[in-house]
Amino acid sequence: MTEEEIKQGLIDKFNYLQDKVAVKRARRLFIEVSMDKFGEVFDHAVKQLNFSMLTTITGLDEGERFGLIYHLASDNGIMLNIKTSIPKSDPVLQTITGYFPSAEMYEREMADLLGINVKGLPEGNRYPLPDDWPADQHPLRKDWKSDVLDKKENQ
Amino acid sequence: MAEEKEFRIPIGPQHPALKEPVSFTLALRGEKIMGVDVRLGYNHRGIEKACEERTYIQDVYLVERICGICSHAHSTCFVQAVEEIAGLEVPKRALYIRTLIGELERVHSHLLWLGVAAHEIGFDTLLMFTWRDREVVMDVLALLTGNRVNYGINTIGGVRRDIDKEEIKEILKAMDILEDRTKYYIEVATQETTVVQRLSGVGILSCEDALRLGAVGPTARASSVARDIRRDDPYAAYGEMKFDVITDDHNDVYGRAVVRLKELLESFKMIRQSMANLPEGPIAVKAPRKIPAGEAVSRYEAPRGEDMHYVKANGTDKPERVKVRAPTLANVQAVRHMLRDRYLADMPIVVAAIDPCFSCTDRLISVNDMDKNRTDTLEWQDLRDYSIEWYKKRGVDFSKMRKLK
Amino acid sequence: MRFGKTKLGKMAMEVLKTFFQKPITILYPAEKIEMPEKFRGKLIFHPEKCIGCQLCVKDCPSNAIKIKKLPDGKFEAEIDLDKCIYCAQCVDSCPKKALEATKDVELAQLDSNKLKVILNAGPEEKPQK
Amino acid sequence: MINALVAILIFPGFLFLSAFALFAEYADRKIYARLQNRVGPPIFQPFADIIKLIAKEEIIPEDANPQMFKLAPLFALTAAVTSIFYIPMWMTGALFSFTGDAIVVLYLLTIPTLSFFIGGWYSSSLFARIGSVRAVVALFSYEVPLFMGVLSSCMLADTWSLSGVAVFYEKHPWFWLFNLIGFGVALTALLGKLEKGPFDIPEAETEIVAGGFTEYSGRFLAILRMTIDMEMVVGASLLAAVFLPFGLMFTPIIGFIIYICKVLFVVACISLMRTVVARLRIDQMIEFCWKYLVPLGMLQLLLNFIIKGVILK
Repeated sequence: MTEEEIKQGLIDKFNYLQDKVAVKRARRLFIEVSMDKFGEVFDHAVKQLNFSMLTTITGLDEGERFGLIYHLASDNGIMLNIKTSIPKSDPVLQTITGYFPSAEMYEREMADLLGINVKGLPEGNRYPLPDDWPADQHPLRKDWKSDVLDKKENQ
Repeated sequence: MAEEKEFRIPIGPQHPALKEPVSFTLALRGEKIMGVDVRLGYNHRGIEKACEERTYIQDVYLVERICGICSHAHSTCFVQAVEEIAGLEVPKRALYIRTLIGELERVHSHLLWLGVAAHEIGFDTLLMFTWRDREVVMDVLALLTGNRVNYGINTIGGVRRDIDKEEIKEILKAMDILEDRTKYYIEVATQETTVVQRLSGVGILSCEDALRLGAVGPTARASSVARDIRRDDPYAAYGEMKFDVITDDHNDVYGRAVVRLKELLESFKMIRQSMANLPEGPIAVKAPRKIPAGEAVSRYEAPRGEDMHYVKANGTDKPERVKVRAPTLANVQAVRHMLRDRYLADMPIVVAAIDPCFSCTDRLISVNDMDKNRTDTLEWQDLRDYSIEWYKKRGVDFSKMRKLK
Repeated sequence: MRFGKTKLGKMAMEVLKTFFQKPITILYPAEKIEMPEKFRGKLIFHPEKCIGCQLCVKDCPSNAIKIKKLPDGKFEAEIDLDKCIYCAQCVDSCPKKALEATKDVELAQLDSNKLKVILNAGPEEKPQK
Repeated sequence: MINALVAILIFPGFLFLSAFALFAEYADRKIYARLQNRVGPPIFQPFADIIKLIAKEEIIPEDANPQMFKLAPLFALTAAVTSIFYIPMWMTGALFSFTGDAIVVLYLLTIPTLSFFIGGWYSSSLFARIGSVRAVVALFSYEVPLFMGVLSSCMLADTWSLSGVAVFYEKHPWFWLFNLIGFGVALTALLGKLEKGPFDIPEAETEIVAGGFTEYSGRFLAILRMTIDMEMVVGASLLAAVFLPFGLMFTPIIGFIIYICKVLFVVACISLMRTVVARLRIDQMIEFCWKYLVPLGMLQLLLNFIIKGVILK
């Protein structure tokens, strides 16, 4: 299954992906898809195209929306990066621990650092910020500056 | 059987078994571990946020200090992503030198792991021997790159130091010494009764669990998951290297030890190959200060597993976003599974078997005063003043020592 | 002694052989170890070569170096050994090779002020013409 | 009365024993280091450690039981010191001896382990509690082989008094060669008692910090360290007296030097054994002791029965 075949397969199955699939270089596939269609594309990629390993989930702060990239890897080294975005006003996301239990840590990291609230995340310790970190501070947001905390402390 | 009260014992964040802070809370019944709950994040230093405020050249050194033992892994991974975005054509000789330093770092990291694992099972003699022989590879690295740990050999567009004839002779001499020492350690690890007894049957991770929990690197390869980024997604000069991926079907800590030791032999083979056909030519190409907009994902087979960097550039000289996924984060999930219904005595060796690599944290202790019966936290400075006062009362005055910053 | 496939005390011979060899550890403060030639230790500064372009200040990952212009036209480098991570990026970035890394790695100080080192053509160093 | 007091407090008693204990610890650590290609500590290192510990502030945990916490180390120390008087060191007769003092010495050697348990249990820290329970669990595995080894040699000499054993071997000089299996069994079991080598499970620093001694600091830790060193000297001289009973008939001076060499030989064996093997788990230790040491001990007993019946009749 070379990159071209995968690309062609995806386009045939989901026609709304017409010009959204790009092969950047050998073994790298980038897909842009909207949040509502993300579920079925992700399911197809994991189940049929056997991308059996989730490397990680990257969260981006893009002005008034949150960008999310799911990095999936298959056994022969091909990497499929599915890019979606959710509005910053209500940053809600479905968990994928059903497919990959290890996604729990990556989703918890996004919840802490970007303030995305992930539905269906199993109960557990906070990662990576300490417990006494103020709940409304999300360090990876562009508008967050590190001295915000110092000002809050010496009020 | 009456419901025995479970005995919750905290291991960490400061504990002799853990070289770096992570906190496991084990629910024990007698000596059997019933449940494990992991608390990470003690070493979170906001590297990803810091990368966004520095230029690409400064980021190379910042990313290199994510982890002490696999510093070259992180810096090569980052530099490859930036070169891909900028479309730089890295000279072949630089790729060979990067592969050489990468394999030397794998040798140094695996020998270090063997010593730490031996210490965890109380076999300090093997620790002393392995760390004595590790000095050979550390000296070679210091000779080549100018530093024993954070080599700083990478720069955007190539490498910063070249290798000349005598250094190649030094490397090959070191490889012969290390090869027969490694062969001896394989014998010890596979034949010494107490070592075999302490390692086999411990920390079981079956093949399906390894795939389901997303284990990477030697931990996965010891459960016969044949995944190795150097072969599947070759980078640097691994495309032209002939080596085979070591897998083992013991699914336990013994298998991981055997996989890591045999990987050492593969590394020696690769280092000799890279030295044999080291191409001539420049070692770096001029890199622009401002990287054009774009994004790239780069993967690297670090000694502990697959290390991934995602870099997004926005045309300025500072990256828009750098995402780092260290191999240990993937293996921590597997530790919880492996520790269930094992003995407490196995906890250190199971945790050490995934070769965790977190990093250091700041110093703060909480002391509750008996008489004033309130808990106050002592910052490093107050701890220092308290100890000076305590010794002054006993006639030894340290206060003349100037206060450190 | 053999226990099934494994041997108890496999390292006995090696350990006894080591007993009669010279120990490999040295008593550090008394005996010293020489760092290899190209080791990146403390920096030295050649003020006469410096043209004050501040490239090293821009590229320093932990902004540990400051270049100040002296009234007599020369330049003076102030390096904070506490912040410096000895990556020698400044040595590479400097177009005029005014900075150089030495092998000196024993830089511990009791007093933190001694860590701020001012390198210039001081009176004792005659500025070579 | 006076020379009994001098004997107890000064010469073969507390002062000599503590000096010899510190020297034995130095010898153990130096051999251990040289076997691992390291330089090893200077000769005054153990003495410096003890002085440093005595100078340090001792912290008693808040909800620990102060009396038990303070008394446990003292019990252990006194038991270790009193047991040296019944062991014949360089003359065939020990300082005090009565029939059955072999049993008394063996029980005196058990008291330190029990007081470590009490100290660990009453220091109310999780690690100390687990460490002390492990110390007692290990007690059941190495105690029987140790008793078997020592008593099989006494049984050959047909007397329960250690001095009697020394007298018997003086009359039959080459008989101690029959006890070599017993010597091996007792030496391995002694490793368990001293919590060294493969059996240092109760204070396995990578699992439970320092086991029973986790909460101890300052003077109490100094006493505990001294007790373990003295236990090593007492155990080694017990094995020397029972298994290597030669060199007792010469003048006291040469006898004394031979005694010191015998004890240092046993300490060297202990160091070699603890260098070469990794630490076992508690279940593996019990399994090893009951599957291999006890049968060997029985074999030794059987051998002695045959010798006693056939040759000595």
